[in-house]
Amino acid sequence: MLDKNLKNKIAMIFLWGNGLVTIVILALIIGYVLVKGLPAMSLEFIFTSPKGVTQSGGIFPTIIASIYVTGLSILIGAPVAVGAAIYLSEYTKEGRITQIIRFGADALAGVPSIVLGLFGLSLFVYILGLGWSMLSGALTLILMILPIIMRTTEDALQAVPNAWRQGSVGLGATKWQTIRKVVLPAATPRIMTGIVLGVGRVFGETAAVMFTAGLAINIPFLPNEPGRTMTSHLYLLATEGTSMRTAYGTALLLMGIILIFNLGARRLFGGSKVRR
Amino acid sequence: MRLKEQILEKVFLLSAFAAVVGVILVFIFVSIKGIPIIKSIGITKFIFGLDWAPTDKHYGILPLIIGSFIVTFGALLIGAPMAIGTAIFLSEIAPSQIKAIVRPAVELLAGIPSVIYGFFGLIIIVPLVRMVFGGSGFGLLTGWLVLAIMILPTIATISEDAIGAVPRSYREASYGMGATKWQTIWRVVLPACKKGLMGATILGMGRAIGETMALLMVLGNAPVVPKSLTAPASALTSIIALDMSYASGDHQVALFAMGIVLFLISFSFVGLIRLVSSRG
Amino acid sequence: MASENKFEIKDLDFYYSDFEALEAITVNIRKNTITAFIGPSGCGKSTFLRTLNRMNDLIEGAKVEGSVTLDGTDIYTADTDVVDLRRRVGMIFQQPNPFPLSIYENVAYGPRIHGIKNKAKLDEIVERSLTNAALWKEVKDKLNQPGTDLSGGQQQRLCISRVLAVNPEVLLMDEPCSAIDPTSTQKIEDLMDQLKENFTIVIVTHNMQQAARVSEYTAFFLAEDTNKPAHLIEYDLTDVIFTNPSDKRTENYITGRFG
Amino acid sequence: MRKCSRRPSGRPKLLALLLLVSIGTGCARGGAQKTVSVSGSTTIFAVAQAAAEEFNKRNPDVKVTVQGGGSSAGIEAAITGAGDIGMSSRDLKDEELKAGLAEHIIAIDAIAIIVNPDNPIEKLNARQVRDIFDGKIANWRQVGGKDVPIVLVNRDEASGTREAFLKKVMEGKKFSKDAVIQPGSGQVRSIVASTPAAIGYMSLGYVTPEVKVIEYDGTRPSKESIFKGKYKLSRKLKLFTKGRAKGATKKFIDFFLGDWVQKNIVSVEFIPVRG
Repeated sequence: MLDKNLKNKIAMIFLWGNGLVTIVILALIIGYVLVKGLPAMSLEFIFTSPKGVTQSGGIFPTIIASIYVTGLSILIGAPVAVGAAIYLSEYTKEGRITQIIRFGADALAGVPSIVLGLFGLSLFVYILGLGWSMLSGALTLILMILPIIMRTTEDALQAVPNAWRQGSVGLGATKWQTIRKVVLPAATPRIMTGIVLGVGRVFGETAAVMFTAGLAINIPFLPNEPGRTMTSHLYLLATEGTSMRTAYGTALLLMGIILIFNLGARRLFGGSKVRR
Repeated sequence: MRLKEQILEKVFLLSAFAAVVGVILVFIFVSIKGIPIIKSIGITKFIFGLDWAPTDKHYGILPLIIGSFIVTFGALLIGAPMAIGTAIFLSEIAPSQIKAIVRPAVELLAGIPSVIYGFFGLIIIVPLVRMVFGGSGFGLLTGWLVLAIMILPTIATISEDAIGAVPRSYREASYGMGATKWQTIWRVVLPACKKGLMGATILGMGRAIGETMALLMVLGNAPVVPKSLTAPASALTSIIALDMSYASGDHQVALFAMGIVLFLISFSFVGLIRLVSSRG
Repeated sequence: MASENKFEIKDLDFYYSDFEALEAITVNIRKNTITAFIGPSGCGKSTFLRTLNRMNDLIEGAKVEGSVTLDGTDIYTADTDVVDLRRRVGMIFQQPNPFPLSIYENVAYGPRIHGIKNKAKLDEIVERSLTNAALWKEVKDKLNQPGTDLSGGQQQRLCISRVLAVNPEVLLMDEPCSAIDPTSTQKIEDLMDQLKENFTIVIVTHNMQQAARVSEYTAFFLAEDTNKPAHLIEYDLTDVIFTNPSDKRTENYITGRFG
Repeated sequence: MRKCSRRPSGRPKLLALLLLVSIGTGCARGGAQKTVSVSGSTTIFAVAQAAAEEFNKRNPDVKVTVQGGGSSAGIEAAITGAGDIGMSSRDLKDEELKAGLAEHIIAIDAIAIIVNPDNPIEKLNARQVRDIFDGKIANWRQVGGKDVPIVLVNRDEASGTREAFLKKVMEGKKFSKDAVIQPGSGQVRSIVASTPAAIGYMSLGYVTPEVKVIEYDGTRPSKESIFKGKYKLSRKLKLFTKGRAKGATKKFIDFFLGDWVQKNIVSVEFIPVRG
């Protein structure tokens, strides 16, 4: 009996240790970026452009570029993804077609972002001649958010009780009326959660936007203009090493924005799980 | 009215196929640029060539393929047990106050962009490895550590879901017979969610093999099969990112062809997950 | 009927965090008998059952006051070996819960965790336990098939043999028949009758006929309100409870006025 | 854009978006040139970015954007027309010569060979440097230093600095493949600064006191030794345009070569060609 309890004790010590090590590593990442990044943080850092030869100063254009590509990709991608989820959950039964669609979504979610970047470079930048631009970047990123939002939206729709649908149809409502008036309103908070998670994901993407949105420090206005996102800026600063202070500041701001997105997603719909 | 309904249904059907169309488009347009490799270099020389030297027009990617897999499996070997351990800790052992803080923290960390993990690796892990093992600090070991940390939250959250899905009654039955906590975890809980844990691990593997920025920043980018743990190495992804900005001609074709290779690898991982999660 | 007491419970209070679920329970459970706990839903009878092998320890915030002794030894002391306690006091749950393992491995699970590795010995224990649970004949040719493929009633008997395999002294049964069909229920009731020769059995049941059929002693629990703690209203020989209860509330419950 | 048409609701927003996109792509090509896209050498990048900043301030009707990417990328962009100006820290290769690019020399730069400040080595001759970078010499002891393996730090192939180094130092020999490859000068510097056994090279403009510049073939790089042609590892930094520069592009190049930029920006990092 003793060795069984001893074994248990050892295992528990290991698992506690494991848990603590994980916590420490993860706290270290956040803590380090926070401590190193805070001194760089100021209104000026956020609202002015990089200055001079060393690229010190603010990072305003990169923030705008990040928001621009992210916003544009969500604007185009989210409706498609939600439409896809509506089809899967409301219009069809499990079968061959849904299997193909689901496999397609899974496969798309699994494509490495650098390959998406190659694709965007090939199709949007070269073949369609959109050049390095916000539009090329956004169109590429759509492929990234599509499976994420599809998945969360489908979960959201399926969580709506069937009785509500039957109630609505029983009153003589058409399918679309039922979806629009009953299903979608009930599922909206969770759909929004999925969209916000998608936002967080593309906001932090680097490889797919570097070759499609360009690297120019520019405040983009029209979708055909290039721009350097915060992620690309951080990468270049870190490798060029011109201004580490700015690099730390960019890392902190980037992490902060994404954490806010993800926390926001949790607030929008309390217990929902972060899905990938 | 009926017409509108029908049109809407078609619209949704089309949307539903967007992802499928997307995958096909990605494959087609990466292939268009990459397929010429067969003519210009030859598929065997490309896949099994040992020399990657674009200046000398040598485009053999075997060292990069090997690099990608060594980096991935090393990271998995370190990261997956820790992640599953963390998941067990969170779902079976941690007191609820600790759980309430750590669980969301782990989930949030799964959302942190890879360029930040790369940055963290560059300023913390690289100097650390340099201090302890000598050399430049850039290399295989550093890549393992950074990737392991990066995939940890992903594998941990999904594993925790899987462990949490094991019915409470299994645990009660086991405790009810006088099993210790560890016996219950090891003999009942883990076997019951084996499939979920495997799925999580493969997902982490997919994430690791597709990872670009973090590797680019810490791997050292030498296009050779690494000779030691601290020697610099390269992965398919990091070389694509490093060279794409300036490559032209055959070099560019080779990079797109590497994209096809990566696409096929990730595609087979997705198939593998399907296989694992559908089997009996 | 002057058999000795297996359990002696004195002034037991039970709390889920701040909520008091049981109050002032004092009762003895006699050795080698079947005792039934009856009462309406949510009256704390399952909670009480689980204090007897400290299954409630698994719930965060659970707290026990008062004393519970098994063979005269307090089971709520700091140095109680909870793991060993649960081996001695086995438990059958409402839903049959075989592990997703083969029939053989389900039964062998207990002996294995208690350190038995010898294959011949395990075979012997598995056969004996399945025989004692009246299941051997039905499954002896498919021991390697998953336990979850059996019918509900067979699954429950598999769970019983799984518990028997670790040589318990007491069997706690938490509504063991509520999720299975009448024929299987019949089999399990017959089985209980045989088992009481060697075991002390406590059964929680909703089904008063079942309590009347199988038990020798019956305890009736009741909470006045869902927010109030439950009390032990009456405890006596089953015959007495069902024919001549001394408390008006027991009579009301037995005759179906509430619950 | 094909996906937009399936958008189930919010049609006005969609129309606005389409409109915006078509305006955007419409005025990109053709019409009066209002944007100048500069890309290429990371060596020139910082200087060009600073010059563009000042230029944009003075000429609000023109927008100059500057991207890195490496010399080859810049030349490629200038040839294909993906960019207006290509920055390069190397000469054109044979196949690039045919494309009809016009060359504008904006500064002279030296490549400094750097080691860790704790390294006792003060000078290396051309042959030693070559043997170190092709892997023949793998230990500092072989050139009179401590008995430690050399940690080679090299740039990526996009780098014009690497190209120039290859041409001027390696003389047909290949770089060792075991070197750590870094995509930027900053990382080269930070590795050399923190690794006692490291050696690397970078534009003199990027050198800071964290690293030690050594004598190459008997000469230490300085403005004087470079200007007099005594230091051999120097090169010209150039801008390329497709054909002769016109319009806003010409205006920017003239500005770059003008006194103000040369004195206030170029001279911080490099040797100006004027003044």
